Amino acid sequence: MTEATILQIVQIIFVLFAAPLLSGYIQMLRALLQNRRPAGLWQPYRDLWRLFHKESLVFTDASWLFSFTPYLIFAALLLAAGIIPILATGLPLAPAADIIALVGLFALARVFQVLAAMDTGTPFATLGAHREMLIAGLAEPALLAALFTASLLSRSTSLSMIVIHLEQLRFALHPSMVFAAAAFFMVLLAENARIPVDNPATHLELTMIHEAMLLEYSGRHLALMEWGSMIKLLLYLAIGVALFLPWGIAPVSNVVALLITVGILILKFVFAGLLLALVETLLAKLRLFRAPEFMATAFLLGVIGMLSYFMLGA
Amino acid sequence: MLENIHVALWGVAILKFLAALLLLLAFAMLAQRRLLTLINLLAWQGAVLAIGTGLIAFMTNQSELWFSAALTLGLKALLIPVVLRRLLRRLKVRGDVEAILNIPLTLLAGIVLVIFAFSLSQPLSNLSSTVTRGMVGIALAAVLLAFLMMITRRKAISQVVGFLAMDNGLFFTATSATLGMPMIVELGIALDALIGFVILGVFFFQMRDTFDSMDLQHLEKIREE
Amino acid sequence: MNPLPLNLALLALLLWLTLGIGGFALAGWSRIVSRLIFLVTALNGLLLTMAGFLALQSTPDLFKIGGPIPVFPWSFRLDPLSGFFLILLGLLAAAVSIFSGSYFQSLPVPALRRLMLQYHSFLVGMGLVLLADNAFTFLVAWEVMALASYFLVVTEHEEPGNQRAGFLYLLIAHLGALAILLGFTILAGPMILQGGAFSAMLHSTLSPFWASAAFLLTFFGFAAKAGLLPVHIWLPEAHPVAPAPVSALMSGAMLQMAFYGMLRVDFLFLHQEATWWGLFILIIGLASALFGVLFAAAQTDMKRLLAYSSMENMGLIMVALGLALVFHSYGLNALAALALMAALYHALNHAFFKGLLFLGSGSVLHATGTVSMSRLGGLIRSMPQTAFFMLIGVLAIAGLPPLNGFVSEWLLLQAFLLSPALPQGTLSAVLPLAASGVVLTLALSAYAIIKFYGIVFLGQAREILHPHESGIWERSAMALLALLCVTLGFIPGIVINLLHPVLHELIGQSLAPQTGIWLTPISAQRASYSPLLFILGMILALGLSVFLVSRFFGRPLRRVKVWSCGFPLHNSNMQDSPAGFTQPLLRIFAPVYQAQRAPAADPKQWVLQIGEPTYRLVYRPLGRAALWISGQMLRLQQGRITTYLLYSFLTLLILLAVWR
Amino acid sequence: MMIYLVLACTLLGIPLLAIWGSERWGAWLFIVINALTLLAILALSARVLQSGSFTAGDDQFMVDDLNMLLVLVDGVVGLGAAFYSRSYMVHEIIHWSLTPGRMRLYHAMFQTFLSTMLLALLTNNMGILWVALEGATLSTVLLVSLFHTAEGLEAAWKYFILCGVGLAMALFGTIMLYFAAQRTLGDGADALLWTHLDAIRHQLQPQIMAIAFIFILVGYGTKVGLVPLHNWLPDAHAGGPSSVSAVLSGLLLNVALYAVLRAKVLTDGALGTIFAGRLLMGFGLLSLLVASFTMLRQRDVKRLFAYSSIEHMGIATFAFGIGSPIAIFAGLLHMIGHSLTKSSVFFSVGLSVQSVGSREIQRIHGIMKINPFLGWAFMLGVLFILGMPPSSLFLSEFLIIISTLQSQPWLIPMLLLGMGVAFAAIFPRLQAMVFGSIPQNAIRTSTIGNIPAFIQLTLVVLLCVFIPLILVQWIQHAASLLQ
Repeated sequence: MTEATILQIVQIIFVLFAAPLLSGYIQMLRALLQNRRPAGLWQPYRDLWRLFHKESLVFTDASWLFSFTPYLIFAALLLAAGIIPILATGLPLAPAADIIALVGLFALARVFQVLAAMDTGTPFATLGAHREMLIAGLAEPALLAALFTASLLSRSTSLSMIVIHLEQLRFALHPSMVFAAAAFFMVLLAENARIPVDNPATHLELTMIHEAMLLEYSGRHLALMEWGSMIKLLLYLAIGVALFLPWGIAPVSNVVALLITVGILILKFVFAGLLLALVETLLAKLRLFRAPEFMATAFLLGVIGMLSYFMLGA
Repeated sequence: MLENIHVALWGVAILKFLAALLLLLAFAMLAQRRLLTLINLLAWQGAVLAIGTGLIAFMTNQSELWFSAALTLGLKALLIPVVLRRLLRRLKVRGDVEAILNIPLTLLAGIVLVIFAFSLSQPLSNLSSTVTRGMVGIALAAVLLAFLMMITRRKAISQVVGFLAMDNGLFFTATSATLGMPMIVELGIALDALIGFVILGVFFFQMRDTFDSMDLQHLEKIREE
Repeated sequence: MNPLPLNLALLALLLWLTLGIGGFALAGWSRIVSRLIFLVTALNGLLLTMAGFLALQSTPDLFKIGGPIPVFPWSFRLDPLSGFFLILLGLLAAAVSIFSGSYFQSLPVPALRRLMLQYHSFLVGMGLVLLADNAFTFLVAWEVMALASYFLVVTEHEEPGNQRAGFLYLLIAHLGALAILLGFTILAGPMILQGGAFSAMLHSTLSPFWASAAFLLTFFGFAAKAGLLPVHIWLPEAHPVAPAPVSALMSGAMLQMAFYGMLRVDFLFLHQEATWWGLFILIIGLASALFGVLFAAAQTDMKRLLAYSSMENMGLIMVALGLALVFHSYGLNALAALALMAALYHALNHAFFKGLLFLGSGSVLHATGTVSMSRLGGLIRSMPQTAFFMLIGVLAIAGLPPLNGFVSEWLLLQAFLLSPALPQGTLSAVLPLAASGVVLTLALSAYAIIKFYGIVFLGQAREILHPHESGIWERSAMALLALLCVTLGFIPGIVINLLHPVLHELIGQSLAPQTGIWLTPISAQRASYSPLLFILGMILALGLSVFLVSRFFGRPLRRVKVWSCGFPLHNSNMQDSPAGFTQPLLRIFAPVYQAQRAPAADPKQWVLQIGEPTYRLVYRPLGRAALWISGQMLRLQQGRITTYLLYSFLTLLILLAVWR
Repeated sequence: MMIYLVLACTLLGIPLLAIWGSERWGAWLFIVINALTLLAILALSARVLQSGSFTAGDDQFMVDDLNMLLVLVDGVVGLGAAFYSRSYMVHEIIHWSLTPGRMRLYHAMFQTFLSTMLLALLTNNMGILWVALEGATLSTVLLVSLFHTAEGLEAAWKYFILCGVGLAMALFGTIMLYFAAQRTLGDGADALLWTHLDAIRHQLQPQIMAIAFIFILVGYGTKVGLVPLHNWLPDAHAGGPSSVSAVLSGLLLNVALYAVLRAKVLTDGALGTIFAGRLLMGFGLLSLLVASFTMLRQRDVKRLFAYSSIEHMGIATFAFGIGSPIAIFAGLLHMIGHSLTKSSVFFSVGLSVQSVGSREIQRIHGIMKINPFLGWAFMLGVLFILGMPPSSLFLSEFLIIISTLQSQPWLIPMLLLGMGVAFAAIFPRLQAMVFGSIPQNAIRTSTIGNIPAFIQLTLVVLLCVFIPLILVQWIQHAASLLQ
């Protein structure tokens, strides 16, 4: 039990500090692919550090929501980091929430971000807010459709259980899971404000969604937000990995197994990051009103996944 | 119910003749254009009715029928027609009655009605063993003809005449078909007829005050649209 | 047989009636009296709740008193099912009455008089609906409920709009009542002549045709009250015009009366269901939910928005109910229990958070004098506590963990994920799609409700209205409801254990008893959720991050003017208008909305008009047809006396001819 | 004995009113007379309750549960109308500048009408029944044209001619009845006594009885206002004073229907088929549908409620047509409830029209504000007419629907369509009239005039919430008379 608890804490801390590295890695890959000179793997750490030391400004009549939100988002993502089986399944926090609750958790974070944005009452923030709600609103069904496929397959909605079950029948190819994976990946792009749905790097008002909501933030608040989004990206990748490349996630056990797991995990992340970077380089940003079509495609894929589960029994 | 047949033989013959006469008069009224003649015909109907009632009174020697015969004569044959003529003069109503349906068609419809009435009353008259077989049919025919006349006339007075003619038909049914209704009932009927007639008179004057005319189209204002 | 709960409930209702009459009599004297009366009313609501709780444990008891005709008794009964809804009614009524005490104190005396009477008879009507044990009593109570609420809806009867709303409302309610009456008549058979005792309808063995007829009739009748497509039109009309506490009661409690009726009829009376009933309800429910949420997102009037969202929530409840019926019809009672639990739980949740939101909008109306979102904004600064309670309601209705809305959503989705157990292949394949439809609804409802909160409470004020924080009574009422939302969110296991008797009564089986902090409806492997652990982790992480950040980087905050990309001029009109916030949806779902632009009074402006498609598709044609027929009828009465004579002449001849 | 007392009270009133009707206390005299009549009626009904039905005046008069019930209603509504007419006419006299003569006429004719109603109900002789109904027509004709307006005159004329012709048909039917009975009962007065006819109803000639019934139905049906014989009804209601409209709807239609029912009993006995029932159902349904659809476009408030009377008479007729015990019970209850409620509605309508000065529905609004008592009387009355609980019309319609669903379920859609349309037609108009702002130059009418309405509505509520057992058995027994 204590071992499990330790493992739990280890996992959270791992996520916490690996997240900037991951996004640094992806930024580096994108730079290389677009043959620019990369800023280096550690750039995100430097950014966060600098932001934390800046003083953070709050607009005059900001409500408590505004300065409370960054912490809440951060906390929500930490909790999520504890729930998702990244290093190991069957962690003590795992049964606290299944995939549905997990999606709910992300939704909670998003809702607060939107509320905070609307609190500022600036045109860009509110614009970003309703765009974000729209994208999320369309993404959620797709996401759950993808996740449902997995949970139908493994007769459970608890991530650990899914992972364990999927791991047992490793290398048995599931057509349904292929579709689900595709759907999930598209949702991942949307939810983490990546091209083609959104562009984290831009500050061009007309196109931005996620960034628009952060405009009023500065200093440590901004740092928390940014860090949060890095963690979110990592978590999504972790979920994807857990669902679609489950093998190698050990049940709570000795340290050796753990190290192996970490090794495998890092390999998976490297691969996933590469994929992400490639996609982001090859695709172009969509117009906002194309995004629904994008989401619809994702939803469709998820649904086909479910149907094929029922039709092919796998 | 009718024990002394030898009286009945000719009595019934006359009764039937009177019935036919009634029907004929009804037809005549249907065909008639001029109001005054119409009223005369009404008076004749009243007379026929009175005679019929008297005849039955004589045949079945129900004493109170005599009374009702006298009542009929006084009311239907004399009083009402006279008053109506007076009204006509007092109210200066134009003599002619413009019918909605032209006369030949009306008569045709009337004939159809008579046939219908007979066919309707056929089983009844077979049922009844009394002298009155067939009377019901004629009475019904008279009533229906009067009804038809009310439908086809445009002047208020002619409608009243039709109404009274219908009353005659009913009265004939009451007396000759059933050989006399209970006295109180007949009294009541007569009373109502009288009051009704009085009220009509009142009406006519009101009408003349309001529209100074007896035409019905003044009385066709209230409608849904 | 335990007579206590029923007597308690009847006592409470009697007390309410007397309070109403007392209020009618005393309203003139002073505000205090009415205030006091409302407080007693609230306490009485708690009494009713207690009766409900007792009823959950005890075996039901019967109570008859002589009715209009000796064979037509007024008969009452209190079983767990009624008990559950009594709890709902009691708690909501308590909170709303606390609120009303101060909300109505500015009313002129005559209006207050009438209101006291109508308000209380509305409560009594709802209570009687739950206690009624024969068709006759039920229908009388049903109509009383409708009438009382009608009078409440038209309280401000000067505006013609309100009259229209009232008419639509009462008309549909009346038609619904007729349909219910027919349904009961079919169900009870000859027993209807004894007033149609519910005991006579139990497990009625009807031929499939008549069973389906009864089902459809009763469903239509109750749907008319529940505001499902397409008989929902009264709902968005009536809710906004009623005073806020009344809307809270209507939306929170009265709509659930329809749900109660469906449960009683579909599970207890119509014993052997056909599968398509469940599917039928499910489809209607899903359609209503999507329709409701789409139009909720498009509204610019706070209460209209909430009304449409009520429609959406009823739709979700119907989805759960339909799913339960489907499972039940295949004998999968365990799964039916799960779906039904979701429905019941959501009914409870909706009562509380929707009540909370309506009360809140009432406070906003009092503070600012308007509920039109395009004039509001930034209220969180002037009425922070109201804003806080509203936030809880908003998070709850958006179905976010760890609040109560999420629990029912979670249960519902779990139920959907069990559909592979169905023997019928295509059915089990299609149902998960419905699940994703539900998810879409929830996501969009989050969209709508965020708009609601963000536009009204956040951002800059769009007009200068000098709002003020709402009164202590109003706030405490909202606090109570918020507390209920939180509680239902945190300890679902306990609540579910409480509700077992209801499920037992309905389908003879219930979920496995929940243990400790865990919510595991089927099995721990299958799915588990622990709000307490969840919130604990949340608080821990939150505290940690706050502590560390402020410990190491805790420089004081600096207040500055809002930046907004450095635009020089920045005023409140530059933020999203309520219509603007919905613009993406309007664009995506344009065919559904059929929105039209119309020039506004200000030539520089446009107003966006969003009509009810059901008017265009259903009601206008119906109305035109009826008017056409009546036009034909009017021709009968065309004024010529000779024609009239002809009518009777022909009638006579035809009758004679036909008889021959 | 009691019967004579009742008839004496009401008949003696006529000359008194004809003499003193125009005095200031004439109205009070009117009230007192009807109060006495009601007392006599109560005594009579008490007698009937303990000793059952009996006849008097060598069988010329008869009381049984059925007509006693209606007599009782007549008494109540009559008194109500008398009381109402006092405060109502005060305004009308000024508005129409009615001469004393006209007032005498008004009171005398009103009283005549009321007494003919009682006579029609209490007599045992189908002939006298006819005479009384004819008398009722004649007396009300003058009431309808009381104001000497062109409209009133036309209405009265139509009323007179149509009902006159109708009653002529009824007379023919009555004669046929006599003709049929003659052969078993022999000549003379006995052959028209209902009790005797009822005793031998199985031996009456079927063919003749059928014709007789058709004529009686068409005849009295005209007075009941069955479509398509109804055309006089809205005009007459609109033309006359509201006090008269109230009794026309409340009493005359009931009594006419009563006559039809008496004939139906005999016909059923003679034919032993559902011939009569079929006819009643058909006419009832037709009236219900036509009337409710007509209301949908009605602009005149009095015509609106006149049509609603047609509709309700249609419902009741339909119920009697069904003929199952529960349906007949419901039909009777519906008749009673309707005459109590509808008369009170006409009371309110009259006062509303006075206070606004127009019969056009668009012009009438804000009654609730002009005079809350009037507003609530109006509101409740109409809601009760629409069959909202706790009105006895709810109960009766409830029973009618369920009995229909059990005997002929396929008529249910028609029935509901009619009721639904009627609701959709009346209710928005009610709202528009009761609610809203006060129109210009609206005057506040007397509050006392609303007392009868409230009393009658209370009775209606009692008839739904709690009918005393004794009354129930009474109605049930009355219904059994119509089997």
